[in-house]
Amino acid sequence: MTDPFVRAVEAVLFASETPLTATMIAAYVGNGDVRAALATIQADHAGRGFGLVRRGEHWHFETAPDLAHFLRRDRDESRKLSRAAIETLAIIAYHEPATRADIESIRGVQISKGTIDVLLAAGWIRPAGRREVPGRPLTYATTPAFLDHFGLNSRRDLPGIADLRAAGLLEPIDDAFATMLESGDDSD
Amino acid sequence: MTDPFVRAVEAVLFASETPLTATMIAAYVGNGDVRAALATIQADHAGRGFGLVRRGEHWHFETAPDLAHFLRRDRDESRKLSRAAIETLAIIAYHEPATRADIESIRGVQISKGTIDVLLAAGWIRPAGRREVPGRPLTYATTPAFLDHFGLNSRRDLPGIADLRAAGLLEPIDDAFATMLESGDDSD
Amino acid sequence: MEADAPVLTIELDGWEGPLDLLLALARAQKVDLRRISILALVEQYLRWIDRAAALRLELAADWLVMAAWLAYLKSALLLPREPDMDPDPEELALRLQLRLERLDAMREAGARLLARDRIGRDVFTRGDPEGLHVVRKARWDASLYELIDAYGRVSARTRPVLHVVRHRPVMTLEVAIARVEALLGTAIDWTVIGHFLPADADERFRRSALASTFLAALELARQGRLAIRQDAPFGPIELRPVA
Repeated sequence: MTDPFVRAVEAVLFASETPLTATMIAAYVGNGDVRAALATIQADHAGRGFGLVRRGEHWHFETAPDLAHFLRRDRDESRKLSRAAIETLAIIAYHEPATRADIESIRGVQISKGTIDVLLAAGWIRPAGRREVPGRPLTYATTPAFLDHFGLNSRRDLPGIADLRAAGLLEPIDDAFATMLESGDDSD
Repeated sequence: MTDPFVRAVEAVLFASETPLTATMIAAYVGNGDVRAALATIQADHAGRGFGLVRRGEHWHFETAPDLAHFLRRDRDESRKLSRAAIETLAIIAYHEPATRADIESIRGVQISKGTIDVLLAAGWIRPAGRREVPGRPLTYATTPAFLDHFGLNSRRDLPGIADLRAAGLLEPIDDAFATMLESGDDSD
Repeated sequence: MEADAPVLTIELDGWEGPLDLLLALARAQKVDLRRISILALVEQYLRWIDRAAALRLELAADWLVMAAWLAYLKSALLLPREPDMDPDPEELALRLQLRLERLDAMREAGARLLARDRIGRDVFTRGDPEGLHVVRKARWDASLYELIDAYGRVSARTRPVLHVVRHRPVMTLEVAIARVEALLGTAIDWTVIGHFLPADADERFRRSALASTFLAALELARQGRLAIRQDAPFGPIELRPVA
């Protein structure tokens, strides 16, 4: 069992929301040699996961500085790409290098800065130099990480327009609807 | 110098703002025997001004109870619980899961909405699913924070719970009555 | 028993309902709750209610319901017991006693719970923890299918749309005029317009031919080369050469 006075000083320091001076500690624990107690506590905790630290006249406990990296951890969060992001990525993949204006003209809608940022952060696209036209717009291209993620050996593995059409992926809704109507109407 | 893994566990617990389970600690410190480290830390701090305690599955450092008089702050006493809240909390803790009707049948009065709210807001009780009886009433149970706050290792440590159970005081009156009738008419 | 019954101040706010008062009265008997006298308890409760009534205090319904129930219980307990009395008054008394025991047990438990070393009152956690931090790293997820599906969607949305009108069999007006002129030569009397249409053509071609032939007939009538008649609305249309 530790000395009762040392225990009291230790508890007061532990529970305090702010660093304390020896005088402040004495106000809690009453008569006794606070400085000697502080020295004892400091020695007792040397080499442990946390210790007593002196800053000017104030004392407080803190975790050992060399263990700071344990106090944070990374957490992977799986998140779905937004529709705008996946479309933008697809356009860059099929048309690279592509400028923002290229993407917008193909998508038919403006894209936000955030959409490009998400793809850059995901590591799937990279800036690929400027195009030598007025305004010198930045172009984007896909990265090896992109090929990796989607299991592609090269961009040539992406299905072409003809493949997409054969797979029914190129049919806008009203075209598909019309096809259905015609085939039902006159089967000659 | 303490074992590096023990130091890391100690630092994480010391830095945490909330009690941690062994699994949560492992997420910070990586591979190692967290439980063994916890036991070591607990032993190392025995008899000091503060120590490691286990509450349910959660662990945290707290000051030694016998030092309360050095640390007690009167402002915390202002948050007094109403008698209704204390009894409601006790009923939920000793009977969990308990419905509002369970509480009312023991207390003999209707329970006001505010009483449950106070206990929910304190984080001591939580909704614990519905009971499959007509009306499907919501049940309540205690939380890990309840164990924490009242310094309980588990619900088995609730004061007097074993005696109350043995005396049949935790079963509904109808059940108790049926038991009595079966055991013969020895009503003294 | 009555002599040492405590003087309870009539104070409605003081009791959380009849059961609360009953428990206070029972505890005042200073015996184990399992050995309390239910009759004495009932007496005390009824006396309390009487005093409240004498003081013209407003009593909530549940107090009066309890009073009525206890009055019934009292008379049932005092009367010579009939074996088939339902419900059995002894059982009712026992139930009341069980309820009081349960309320008492929970009140006691609550008090003991609150007397424990509580965080923030008796024991304290660290006052100024550094805190643990979770660094969230987004891991974006998308499949190859989603990628090519997206490209298909974009392409379909913005590809120039080309409208192709499919070939349909039609008879032009010129062809119809030539046919009607030729066939009029062979007809002498009124002839139904259907005779001027090509035989064994498919239905859609016949409908086109009918429209064109009718227009041809109108044109030739305008030129004074044939006459058209229709005896009734929707009746057969007949043509005849003008001599």
